[in-house]
Amino acid sequence: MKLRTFKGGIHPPDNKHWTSHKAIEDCPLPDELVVPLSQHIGAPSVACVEVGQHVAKGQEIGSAKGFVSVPVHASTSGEVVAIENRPHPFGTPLPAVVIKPDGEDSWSSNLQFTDPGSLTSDELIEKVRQAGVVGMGGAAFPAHVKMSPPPEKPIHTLLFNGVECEPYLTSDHRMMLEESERVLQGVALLQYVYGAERVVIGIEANKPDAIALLKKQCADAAVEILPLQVKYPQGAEKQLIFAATGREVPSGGLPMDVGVAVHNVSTAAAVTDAVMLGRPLIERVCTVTGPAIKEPKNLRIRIGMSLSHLVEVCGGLVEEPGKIILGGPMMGFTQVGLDVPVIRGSSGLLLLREEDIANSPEGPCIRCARCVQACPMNLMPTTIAAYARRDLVEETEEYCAMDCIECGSCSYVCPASIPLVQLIRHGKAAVLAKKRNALL
Amino acid sequence: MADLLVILVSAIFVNNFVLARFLGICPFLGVSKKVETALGMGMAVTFVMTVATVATWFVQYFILIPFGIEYLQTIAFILIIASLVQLVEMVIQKVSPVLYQSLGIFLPLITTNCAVLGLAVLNIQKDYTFLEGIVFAIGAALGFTLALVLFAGLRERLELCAVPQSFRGTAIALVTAGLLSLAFMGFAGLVKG
Amino acid sequence: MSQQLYLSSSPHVHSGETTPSVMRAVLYSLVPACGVAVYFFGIPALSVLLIATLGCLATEVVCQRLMRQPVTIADGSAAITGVLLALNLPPTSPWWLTLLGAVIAIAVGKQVYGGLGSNPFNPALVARVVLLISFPVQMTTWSAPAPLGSGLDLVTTATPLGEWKNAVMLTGAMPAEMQGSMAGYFLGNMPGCIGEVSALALLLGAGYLFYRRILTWHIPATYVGTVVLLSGAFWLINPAKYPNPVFHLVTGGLVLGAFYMATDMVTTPVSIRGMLIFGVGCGVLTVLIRLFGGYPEGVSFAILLMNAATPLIDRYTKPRTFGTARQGGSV
Amino acid sequence: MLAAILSLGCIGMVAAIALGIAAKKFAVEVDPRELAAMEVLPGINCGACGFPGCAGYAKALVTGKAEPNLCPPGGAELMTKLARILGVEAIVMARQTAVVLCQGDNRKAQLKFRYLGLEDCNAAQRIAGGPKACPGGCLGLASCQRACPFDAIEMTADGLAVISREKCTGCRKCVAVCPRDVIRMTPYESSVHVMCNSHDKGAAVRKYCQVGCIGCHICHKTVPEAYKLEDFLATVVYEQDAQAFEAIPKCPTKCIRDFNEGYPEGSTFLPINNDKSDAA
Repeated sequence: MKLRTFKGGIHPPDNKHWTSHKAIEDCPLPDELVVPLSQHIGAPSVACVEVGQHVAKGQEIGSAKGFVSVPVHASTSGEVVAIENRPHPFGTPLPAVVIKPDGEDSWSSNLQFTDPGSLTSDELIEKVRQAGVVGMGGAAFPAHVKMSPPPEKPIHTLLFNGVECEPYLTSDHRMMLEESERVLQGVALLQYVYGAERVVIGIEANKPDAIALLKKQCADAAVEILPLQVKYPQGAEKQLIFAATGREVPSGGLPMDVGVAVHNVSTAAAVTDAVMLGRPLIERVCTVTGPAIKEPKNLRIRIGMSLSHLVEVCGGLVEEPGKIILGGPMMGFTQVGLDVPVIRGSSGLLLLREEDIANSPEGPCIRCARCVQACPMNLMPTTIAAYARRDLVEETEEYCAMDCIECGSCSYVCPASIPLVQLIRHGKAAVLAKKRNALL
Repeated sequence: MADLLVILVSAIFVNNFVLARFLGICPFLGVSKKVETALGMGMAVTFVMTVATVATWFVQYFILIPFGIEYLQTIAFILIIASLVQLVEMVIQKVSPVLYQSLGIFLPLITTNCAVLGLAVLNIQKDYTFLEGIVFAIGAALGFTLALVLFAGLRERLELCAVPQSFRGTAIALVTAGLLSLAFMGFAGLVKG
Repeated sequence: MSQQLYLSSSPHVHSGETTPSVMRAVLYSLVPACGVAVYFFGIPALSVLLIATLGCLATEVVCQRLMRQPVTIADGSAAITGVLLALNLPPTSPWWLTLLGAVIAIAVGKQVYGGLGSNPFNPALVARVVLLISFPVQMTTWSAPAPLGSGLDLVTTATPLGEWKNAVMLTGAMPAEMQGSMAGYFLGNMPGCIGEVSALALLLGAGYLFYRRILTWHIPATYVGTVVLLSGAFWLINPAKYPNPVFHLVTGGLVLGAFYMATDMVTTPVSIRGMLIFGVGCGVLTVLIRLFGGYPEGVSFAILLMNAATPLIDRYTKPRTFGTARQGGSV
Repeated sequence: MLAAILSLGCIGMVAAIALGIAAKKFAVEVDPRELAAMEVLPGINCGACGFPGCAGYAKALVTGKAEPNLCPPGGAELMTKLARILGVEAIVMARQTAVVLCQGDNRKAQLKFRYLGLEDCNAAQRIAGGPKACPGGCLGLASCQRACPFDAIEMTADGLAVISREKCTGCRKCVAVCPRDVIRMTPYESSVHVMCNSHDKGAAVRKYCQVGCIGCHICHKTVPEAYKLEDFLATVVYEQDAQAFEAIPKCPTKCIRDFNEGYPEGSTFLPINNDKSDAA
């Protein structure tokens, strides 16, 4: 049978063999943890502890500001030594709480086990919010917001994203293999919240072990394990929904417009911790990999550990890295240094050597149409980019720049090495600016 | 019927007014920066050409020939065409200000447009009947529109190209027009027009 | 240390396929066709190939120097234009004609528009058509193949398409007997342009390009398909006058045109629907010009005309964006 | 002969009558002042007036929605012309000129990292805040140069934007496009500027830039009314800057520049020499 997928897409070398067979290792605590106050999409949290104060593991140290926001918690017990601007994965220094671990690593006494059967779905969502659970695929959108769709948009299909289509990354893969119970528990909890009729876990066919394991464990439950064709960006929300349900999320719309909600499998595990144990999201699995790393590993890391600590745990560097990327090579963000901390959305740390960097000079577009055929959103990247470069805002919008999901497929295939994604982002910013001005 | 088809095809492709007869170059270069305006201009020319053919045909056969003053053909035709274009201009200005703005100063250009005058004169020279004349006019106008729209498409694309500074604008437009005309020579001999 | 780090927008990996690598692949794919041409036409064909290629490279250098732009002959696009131009010339064309063609192709066809990627018309075809109209005698003097080692000299004769056209013009019917056989035409044993002769060699090269995913099926398939259907229809109506579709396929420049000229990326549409329209348009125009036009061969004109229509085709065949309504239906 | 005259005359008459009727029937009212205003407006559609293009401004003028002093490229001369057309008193707007408040080119200021990608300041700014270590300095990727409709901005060989005081019309397009807010509008008469836009502490500025303002207060102490300091950055108080030039030789980082004496290093623009010593 032909596996389900979407139209377009690319097949980059996945390079997962470096870590896909390696069990998750606990990362030892460093001397200092820098927990940034903005780790999610939405308003940053506000510090609610003082310098010199002792905090317990899991204690709230930054409180949420507004609905689309979540609290931030101490990743270990220790003393708050500073609250100041520190280097941040977003590029510029941002407020962070600096904790000096006391070595006890003792949980806050407020956290307790709850029987989920005794909770209403609203109480359950509140627990998820308090635990600071965000989407762990990379975008870090607060999970409780997603879990509260308006009543006129009922969710009939709940979709779990175990695709992990980004090359190099294996953290979700290992989660599904080693912590399948936590994941499935979260799946059940989320199904309870949404009241969805159909529950699907989508997994790319290059993880047969995870597919087999989950199939076995879900044999009696009404959870469907859906193997998907190996193709990037199979894990992009809209493409995953199309593959699983055959529905297209309307342009400018959200998954709930077609009655679907999508969560990452790691998010499901975090929901389990939050609801059953009352434990906030203070750790995650992160794949530390790349040609510049001596011993690539899947690490269970605490939020706030510095990249240099992760590198050290993985045996150090082979040579000076040319590029430091948080996330995968297709959509991850380059970092200005190794003093940056990991945050809730950091699914991987990829270090490339200078020779691995794609750095051929930009040439003129030869209209080869590879980008058009690779685009999973069916756009004409080269045309949008040409308009965006000339700041022709109306034409940029007319060619549907705003529908671009910035997956990078077009830039990947472009033989002229045109920074298509960057140009389209540039164009999108111009379109948004124009819309803002029109409102004024 | 077959004759009419031959006249039509010949006027559109084989003896395209712009690309084979080289008539009406001024609006061809002037109003071909955008496909929309090119289409508008094509419509305007189609309308003017058809009406002008009707008017000049009547003037030729009911005034100039009966009175034996065929030598006044050119001046009479110009007079009629000029008034007609003025009329069209006024109507467009009132009915569609947007079209008027985009056609801008080029509408008056049809006034002294050699394509319209050339059509009227050719029509008489070829001894076309009234019906043939109208078909010829429509064919010529469609050919003009086709050339104009194709050319506008090319020029829109050139806007996004790295044309060297010294060739930008009219220079590259003329080179392109030449190449387009070369391509149209492939139609030569397709029908005896 | 951090000052040595590279930062950039995502994505951070690349397929490795670059413009020069694409161009190199196209050049490799043309090797069999050039080889067959040299086999059948000998040294004259080789010299046309060399003059055209070197002429194009030299013109590119001169133009870019004059315009104070970086010289980009290393990307291979000028060399391709040169080879394709040579394949579109008769093997007997004099050196000055070939050189003039090379200068026109690069200077007028490409560099005035700003070089690679900007030209609306296929440069090699621009040169061929300019030469065909300016020097009809030299451009239509064909010679029968004289395979290497056969000891024959090149003898002036007519191409199969020309043979047919002359007969139709004079008698209104097919010539009683054509000089060559269909199989001979397919292998390349017929008079014609350097690159027109062997459909087989061209298809071999095209196969390599398909394998490298540089060619897609859309334009060649629709182009050839349309020619077969349309010429087949005419053949069925009047087999005494019109040649059969196979004749159309193996003679003239159809294979060269459909697989190499009409698939030039720069001058053809980028959307799939656009490519299909482009192919059909080329096919229709080719058959019309071949059967009814003044010129025996219509491939060059057909492709140039469709090149002219490419911006319009692109404009009106924008692919349907994911998540927007299909025409006349809902998402 | 007679037939010729008569028939042509008749054709002419018929045409004239038809046109006359059409002119009445399809008449379109256009305010003649709008056309006159369009005539004198520069026609570059820069949008500095806040209306869509010069035509939009002309329409707004005659309908009383706009004052005649909103066109910086036209300057005072245009204002009086417009005022005359509209028949109102002109309120003359002082001429303003845009200045890049930075001299930290790629040799004088440090980079945080090597930037790969689009040569555009806004695009670069989105990558970790731009490659320049200084958060306020000129990125040197020429976005302002491309935005300038008057060719008034040049990029030096070392990547610094410099604006010609003479060519600048004050249309503010560069100000709008600059992601780092380093281009400021200043009165044309004021030629002395503090060429820095970094609000970091002096020690930090010293680390990444040889010519940045370190907030040492010396200029303020020398000419108190002409300089003010905020967040470790001195700026000229343009309302009372007559003596500002006195502080120039005292600045330890050579951060204050009189554009009448010369443009930043690497610029090909030449100052217009009006001798300051006479005025003083």
